[in-house]
Amino acid sequence: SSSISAGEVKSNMGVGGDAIGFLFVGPRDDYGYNQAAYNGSEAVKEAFPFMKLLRVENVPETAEAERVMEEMIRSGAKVIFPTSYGHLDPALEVAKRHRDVVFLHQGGLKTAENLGTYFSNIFEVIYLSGVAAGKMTKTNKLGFIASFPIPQVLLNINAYTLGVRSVNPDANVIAVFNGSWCDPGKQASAANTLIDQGCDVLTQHQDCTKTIIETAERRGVMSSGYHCDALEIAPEGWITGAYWNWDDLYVNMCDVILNGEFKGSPYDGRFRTGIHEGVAKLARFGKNVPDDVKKLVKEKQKEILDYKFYPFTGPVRDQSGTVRIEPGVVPTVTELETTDYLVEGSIGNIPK
Amino acid sequence: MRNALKLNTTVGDTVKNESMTTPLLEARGITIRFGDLVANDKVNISVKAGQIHAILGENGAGKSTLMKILYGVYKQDEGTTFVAGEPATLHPPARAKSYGIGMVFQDFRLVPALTVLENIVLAMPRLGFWLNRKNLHDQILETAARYHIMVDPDAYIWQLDLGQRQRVEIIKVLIACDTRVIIFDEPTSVLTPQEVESFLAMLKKLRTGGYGILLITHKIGEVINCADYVTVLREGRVTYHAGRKNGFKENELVKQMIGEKEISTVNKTKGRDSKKIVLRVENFTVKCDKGRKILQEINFTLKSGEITGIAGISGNGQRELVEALFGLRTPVSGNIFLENINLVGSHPKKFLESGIVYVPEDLIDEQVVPGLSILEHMILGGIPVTSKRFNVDWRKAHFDMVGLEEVQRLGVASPERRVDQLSGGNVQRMVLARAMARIPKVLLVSYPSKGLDIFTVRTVHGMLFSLKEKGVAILVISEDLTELFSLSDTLIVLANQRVHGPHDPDETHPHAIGQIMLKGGEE
Amino acid sequence: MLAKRVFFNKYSIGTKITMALGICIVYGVFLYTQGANPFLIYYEMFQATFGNVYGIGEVAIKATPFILTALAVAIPARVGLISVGGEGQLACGALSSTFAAVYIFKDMPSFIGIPMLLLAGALGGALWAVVPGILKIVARVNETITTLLLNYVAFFLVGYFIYGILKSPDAYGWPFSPRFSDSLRLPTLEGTRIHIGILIAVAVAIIVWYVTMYTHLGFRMRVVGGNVKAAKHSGIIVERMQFVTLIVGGAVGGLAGIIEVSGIEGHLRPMTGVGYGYIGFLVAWMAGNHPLLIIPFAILLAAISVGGNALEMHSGLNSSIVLILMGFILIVILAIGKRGGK
Amino acid sequence: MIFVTEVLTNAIRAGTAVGYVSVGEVIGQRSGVINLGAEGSMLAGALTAFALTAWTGNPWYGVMCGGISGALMSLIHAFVVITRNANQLATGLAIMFFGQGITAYFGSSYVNLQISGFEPIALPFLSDIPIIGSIFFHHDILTYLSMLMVPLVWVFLFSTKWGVILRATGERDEVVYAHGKSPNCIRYMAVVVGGFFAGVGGAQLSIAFSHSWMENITQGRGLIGVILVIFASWRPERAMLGAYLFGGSQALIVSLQGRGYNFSSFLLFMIPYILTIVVLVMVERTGWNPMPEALKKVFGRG
Ligand SMILES: Nc1ncnc2c1ncn2[C@@H]1O[C@H](COP(=O)(O)OP(=O)(O)OP(=O)(O)O)[C@@H](O)[C@H]1O
Ligand SMILES: Nc1ncnc2c1ncn2[C@@H]1O[C@H](COP(=O)(O)OP(=O)(O)OP(=O)(O)O)[C@@H](O)[C@H]1O
Ligand SMILES: [Mg+2]
Ligand SMILES: [Mg+2]
Repeated sequence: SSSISAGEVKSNMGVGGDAIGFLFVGPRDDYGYNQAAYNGSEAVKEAFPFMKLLRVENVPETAEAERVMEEMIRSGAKVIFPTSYGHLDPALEVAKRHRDVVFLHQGGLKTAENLGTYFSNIFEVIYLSGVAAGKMTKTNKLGFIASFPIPQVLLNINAYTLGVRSVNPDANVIAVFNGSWCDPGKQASAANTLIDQGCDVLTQHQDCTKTIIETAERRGVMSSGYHCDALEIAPEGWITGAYWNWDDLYVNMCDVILNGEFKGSPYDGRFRTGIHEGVAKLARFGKNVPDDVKKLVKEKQKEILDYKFYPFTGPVRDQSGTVRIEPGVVPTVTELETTDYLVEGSIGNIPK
Repeated sequence: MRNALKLNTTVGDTVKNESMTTPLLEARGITIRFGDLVANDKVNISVKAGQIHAILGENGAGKSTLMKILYGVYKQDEGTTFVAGEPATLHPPARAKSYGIGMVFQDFRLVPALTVLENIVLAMPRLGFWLNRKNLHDQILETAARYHIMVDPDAYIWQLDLGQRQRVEIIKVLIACDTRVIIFDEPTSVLTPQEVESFLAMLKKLRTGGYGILLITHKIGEVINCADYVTVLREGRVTYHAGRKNGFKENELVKQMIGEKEISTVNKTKGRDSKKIVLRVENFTVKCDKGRKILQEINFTLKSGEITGIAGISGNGQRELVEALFGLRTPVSGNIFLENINLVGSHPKKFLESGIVYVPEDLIDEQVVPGLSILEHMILGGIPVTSKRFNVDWRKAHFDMVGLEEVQRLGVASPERRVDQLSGGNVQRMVLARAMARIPKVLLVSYPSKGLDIFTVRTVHGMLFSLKEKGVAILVISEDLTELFSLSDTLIVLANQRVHGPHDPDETHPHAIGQIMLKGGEE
Repeated sequence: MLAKRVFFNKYSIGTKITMALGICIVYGVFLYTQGANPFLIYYEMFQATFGNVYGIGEVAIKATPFILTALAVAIPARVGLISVGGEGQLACGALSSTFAAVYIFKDMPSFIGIPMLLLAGALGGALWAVVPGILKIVARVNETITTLLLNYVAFFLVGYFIYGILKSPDAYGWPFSPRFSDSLRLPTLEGTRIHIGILIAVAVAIIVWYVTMYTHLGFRMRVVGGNVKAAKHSGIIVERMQFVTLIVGGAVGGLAGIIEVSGIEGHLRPMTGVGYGYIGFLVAWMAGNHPLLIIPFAILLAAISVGGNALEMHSGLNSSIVLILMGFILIVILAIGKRGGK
Repeated sequence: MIFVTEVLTNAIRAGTAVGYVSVGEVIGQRSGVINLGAEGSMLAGALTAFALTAWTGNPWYGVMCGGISGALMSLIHAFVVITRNANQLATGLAIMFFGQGITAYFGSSYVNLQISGFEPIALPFLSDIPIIGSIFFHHDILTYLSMLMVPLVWVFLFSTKWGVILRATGERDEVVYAHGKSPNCIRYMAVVVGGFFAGVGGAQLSIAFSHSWMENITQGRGLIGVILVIFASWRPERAMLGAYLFGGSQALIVSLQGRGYNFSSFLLFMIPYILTIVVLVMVERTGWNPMPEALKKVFGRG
C-alpha cells in the first residue's frame, strides 16, 4: 500500500499550493542576472494572478537557502525556483524532505525525483556577440571581467573567445577574475586597468553589469553586454550582447507543474534551452556597428538556429594548445558545464 | 579670627615697601570639608609680588587641598578669596587662570604623546587658529632663557624625565598671559639634588621677576634656602607663620610640622635574641618606571623576629624597592637571598610560595578586584585553599576566615561584602589580616596605618609585634616617623638613591632621622 | 561581576517589556508607512520562528554558531582581553576540520569520526588564536587589532584552499570542498535540521559558565580580568592565563566552524559562516560577556534572521528590511544598556 | 601604458574612496573614538550622493549631501558611544548593519539610474609630465580634492591649535578638561567630521569612480579604511598611502592577470592585513605605541 501512496504523491507533485517561491542570490535590481530572473518572476505573477509570489533576495549560497525554501513551503508554496547555482545542494536537501514540492533549479546538473534543472545555452549568443566584437576591435585586445573561475563563467569566456577568434585570429581576450559577483568599485577598477592595457572592447561575467558598460562608454571604448540589453547606457560604444528572457519559460514551467504534469515533462530532468526558444537573446546592435558586421552576425545566428553550427564543435584547444574537444565532436551538457579550462586566444589564468 | 590677626601681624613684619602693596592673592577663613574630614579649617594665606611663600606640613595636613582651592580646582565651603585686593571667585581653574594664577601639579598635567610646544599651546588661552610654530618656539626659548630653564620645544613629553617635565609645566605657567602667582606642589620631590639646586635658583629669578610664589615642600632646607615666608599647616589648621626677617629655625619648623606628639614605645617588645638573617639584599640597583635608577647598589638584611623600618620621603625608591623584593619589578642588578635561595628573576608566585608577603601602598589600585567579596579576596594569596570539585571550598574558606584570630582582632567586615564598596580603612584591615594569616617568613608592609583610626592602628601594631614574636621578618615602610619609631627594631633611611643606616631607634632621636630624610644624603 | 552590570539586571521586567514593545511599535509604524501590514508580518514572523518545530529548529541551528562565536569573545573577555576574532576562528575551524574530514577521517565511523572532527575544528580555531596570543605576549601587540585583521586573512585563506587543493573533483569546478561522508555529519532530529551542534553549543556555554563562575580556575580568571596587578600580587601568572584563554576562545570559535560545516552545510564553501563572528561579538557585548546570557541574545538575533525571511516574503519589501530591524534593535539595546567601560 | 604607471594610476583610482574614510577616521580616532560604523557612513554617503546627483544633475550637491548623511550616521555612533558610553566596537558594528540595511532599502529605486557624475580631468601641463603626469593628474575632481585634503588634515592636526586640542583629547582628556574645554564636545565633532569624510568617500565611489549605486556598494571598504588608520599609526598621509596600497593590491591583481601571470589573488589580498600586523609589531618594538591613550581603553587593558 505504501507504494501506491507514493505514486499518488508523485502525480500530484507541485499541485495544490497557493504560492510560488523564488530565491535570488543577489538583489533583484542588479541590472543583471538576478534582475533577469526577477523579471521572469514578474511574468509568472501576471500569468497566475491567483498564486501568491514569495520572493527572497540575497539568499546566500549556503545552507541558509534551505531555511528560506522551508519557509516558502510553510507559507504554501509547492513550486520553488532556486535561481542560483549554489542553491542546488540546499534545494536537493529540502526536496528530500518535501516530496510533494517541485523544485526548478536554474543551471544545476544534479537532479532528483522532484527537482529538475533548466538553463539556457546563452553561450550561443555570447559566441555571436564575440563575433561582433572580434570584428569591431582595433587593438585586437578585448577585456573580459569575470567573477570566479566556475564552469559557467569559463564557458562564457570560451564562447566569447571562440567567437572573436572565428573572425579575427589575431585578437586575444584578456580574462581577469576579480573575485566578486557585484562590486562596482572592483568593476570600475578592473575596467580601467584593462582599458589602460589597451583593450578597446570590454565585456563581463558579473551579476551586475552597469558599471563596466558605463566605464567603457565614458572612456570611449566599446562594450559587449551580458545579462541585459544596455544600448541605452552606452549609445556610442555598445556593440551587442546576450541577455536573458526567462518570462515564457518560467510561465510555461509553472503551467506544466500546476497542471500536475511535471513528471514526464521536459522539465523533470536537465532541461537546456537557448537561442531557439528565445530564452537567450541577442541584444540590439549599437549605432556604430557597421552593416557588414551586423550581417555577419545575423548569418551566424541563422546557422545556429538552423542547427548548422554549434559553437563548441571540436576542435577546441585550450590555452596550452591541447585539444580539449576532438575535431567534429559536439560536447554534452555535462562536459560543457564542467569546463575547467580557457580556450586558445584567451589570456589569463584560472586563479587558485 | 585669631588666625586673621596673626596674619595681620605677620604682614606688619615684612619688608616695608612690600607691606604697602596689596597681596596678589589672598585667602581668608578658608574651610573645606570632605565628608567628616575638615581638610582646611579657617586658613588664611596670602602672597605678594616678589615673594616666595613656603607651605610646610605633614602628609595629609591639607596643603594640596588649600592650593587646589586657590587654583579653583575645589570650591571652598567657607571663606573668601581676593585677587589684588578684590574679592574674586576662583573656581573653576579656567577662571583662576584668567586671574593670573598658575599651578604646577605634582602629577604633571601633560600629554605624553605631544611635544613640549604643543603641550604649552594647550594651556594658552588666547591663541589664533593657526599654530605659528616658529613664533611659539622663539617665545618658549625666550621665556626659558630668561629663567635659565633648559627645554627643547620639539621634544616629546614621553621622552623627558620628571625634572624636564616639571620645567615644561613651569614654562607652561609662565608663558600663559598675565600669570602673576605660581603655585608649586612639592616640586622638588621628583628632582635629583642637582636639579633641586637649579630649581631653587630659578625660583629666585622668578621672585626677582615679580611673581608671587606659593611653594609646598617637605624639605626644610629649601625653605631656609629661599623662602621669604613660611606657613605650617597641621591637620588643616595654620599652626605657624613666620617671615624670613624673624629667621627660620630648622628645629622649630620640624617641631611645628610633626607637632608635640609623644613617640609612644609602650607596646614595643624586644625581639628574640637569636636573630637569624632571613632575607639578604645585595648590591641592589632598581629603576623606576621612567627608567631612572632610583636605588643604587644598596645592601641590607632582614632578620627573623625583627621589624625593620624604612624611613624616607615618598618617591625615594620605597615603592620600587618593595616591588622588587616581591618580584614585581626586575632589578637592574643585585640579588635577593631568601635563606640562601636567590629569588631574582622569579615570578611573584615563587616569592609568595617562598614565604614573602607584600602589602602595597595603593591598595585600591593594586589589591582590589572590582566586584569580588571580602572572602574572595581573602583567598588571593591569603588563607590556604582547599578544593572541592574543581572549586574552592568556599564554605570551608568562610569558616576558616571567620575563625581567624587576625580577622577577629582587626574587625574585618563580613565576608560577603564587596571590597570595592569598602572604605579605604576597611580595605587596609582586610589586606593586613590576609597577609598576617599566612604567617609568612617575610612580611613587606607599606604604610600599615594609612587610613586607620587610632584604635585600629594600635591593634595593627600589636599584631605586627605578635608576628614578630612568631619569628617573622618584617619590613615596614612609612613616612610617619612616630609610627616607625614605635614599631621598628632597626631603622634605615632611603634617600638620594642610597640606604642610610641601620639606626637603632632607641638610641636615635626622631629629629635626627628626619634630618636625614629631609636633607637627603648630606649627613 | 560583569554580568551584574548588564542592563538585564539593571532594568525591571516591566522596563524590558516596554522596551521590546517600543521597538515593535516603532518598527511596525515604519512597516506600515512602507505599505505592509505590521500585524500580519509579526504574526508570520512568529510563525516562522517559534510557530512550529521546524521554525524552532531553524532558530536553534542559527543560534548555534552565534553562541559559540560569542563565547569565543566572552572567554578572553573574562581576563580582560577584547577579541574580535570569532570570524577568523570559525573559518579556520571549518577549514581544518574539512581537511581532516577529507584526508584523514573519511572512512571513520561516527562515534570516532565526529569527536575527532570536533577536535580538529577546535584545534584549527585554537591555532588561529595562537597568532594573536603570541603577538600579545611576546610582541605586546594589542589583541583586538590583530584578531580583527586576522579575520580577513582567514577569509582569504579559506578561499585559497577552496579554489585550490580543497576543491572537490566532483563539484563541477565549483568552489566547494568534497562532501563529508555521511558518518561524519552531525546527527539531526528527524523532520528538522536541528543537529547536536546546539547541544554542544549550550553545553560549552554551561561549561564556560560553570568554570568561570564556580571553579577555582574561573575565579582566578576573574581576578585577572578585574585587576591585573592584584592578580600578579596573588601569584597568578597573568601572561600564561591570557595566552591560554585566547586559545581556548579560539578553540570554541573553531568549534562553531566545524559544527556549521558538519551540521548543516555538508561541505565547506567560501561563504560558510561569513559574518557570524561579528554577530557573535555583538551578542557577547549585549550579554555583558556572561556565558549564559549569551544564549538568549544569540537566540534573539537568530530569531531575527530566521523571522527575517518571513518578513521579507510576506511584506514583499526589499530584503534589507531585515538588516534595518537588526541594526535598529542592536543600537537601541547598546544605547539603553548603559555600561561603564568603553 | 607601462606596468608601473598602470598599477599606480589604478591604485589611486581604487584607493581614493578608502582614503577619504581612512583620513576622516584618523581625525575621529585621534579624539579617542573608533568608528567601525564608518562603513555605514560611507554607504549613506554613496547613496545620498548618487540620489542627489540623479535628482539635481549637479554632482556637487551630491558630494555635500553625501558628506552630511555620512556625518549624520556617525552622529548616532557618537551619541551611543560618547553620551551613552556603550562599547565602541560593538556599536560600530551595529551601525554598520543598520547603514547597510537602510541604504539598501531606500536605494533600491536608484540602482538602474544613470547619472552624470564627475569625470576625470587631465590637469593642464601637469598631466603632460611623463609617468608622473599619467599617474597623478588624470583623475576626477574628488581624487584631486583627496590629495589636497591630506596636507590640509595634516596641517589641521599638527599646525593648528584645535589640532593640538583634538590630539590631546584622544590622549588625556582630563588635561583638555583642565584647560577649560569639553572633551566630549570635541569628540562629537571629530566623529561627525570623520563621518563626513566617510560620506564623501562613499560619494567618490558612487558618483566619481563607478558612477553606480548598488546595495552594499562599499563591500567592506569602510572597515578597511578604519583598519588602515591603525596601519598608518594615526597619521593622515600614511592613511592615504595605506589606501593606495589597498587600491594598488586590487589593481595589481588585474594588471598581473591581464598580462597572463599565474598567481593566487587570495594571497595577494592578504597583503595589506599582514603588512598592518608587521607594522604593529615593529611599532611596538620601538617602545612607543602611537595609539591614542583613549583608544587603548577601548582595546582592553590586558
Ligand atoms: N578629594 C578629596 N576627597 C576626600 N578627601 C580628600 C580629598 N582630597 C584630599 N582629601 C583629604 O584631605 C586631607 C588633606 O589632604 P591634602 O592632599 O591637602 O594633604 P597634603 O598636605 O597635601 O599632604 P601631602 O603632604 O601628602 O601632599 C587628607 O586627609 C586627604 O585624605
Ligand atoms: N574622592 C576621594 N575620596 C577619598 N579619598 C580621596 C579622594 N580623592 C583623593 N583622595 C585621597 O586624598 C589624598 C590626597 O589626594 P589629592 O588628590 O589631594 O592628592 P595631592 O594632594 O595632589 O597629592 P600629593 O600628596 O602629592 O600632594 C590621597 O591619599 C587620595 O587617595
Ligand atoms: Mg596629598
Ligand atoms: Mg599634597
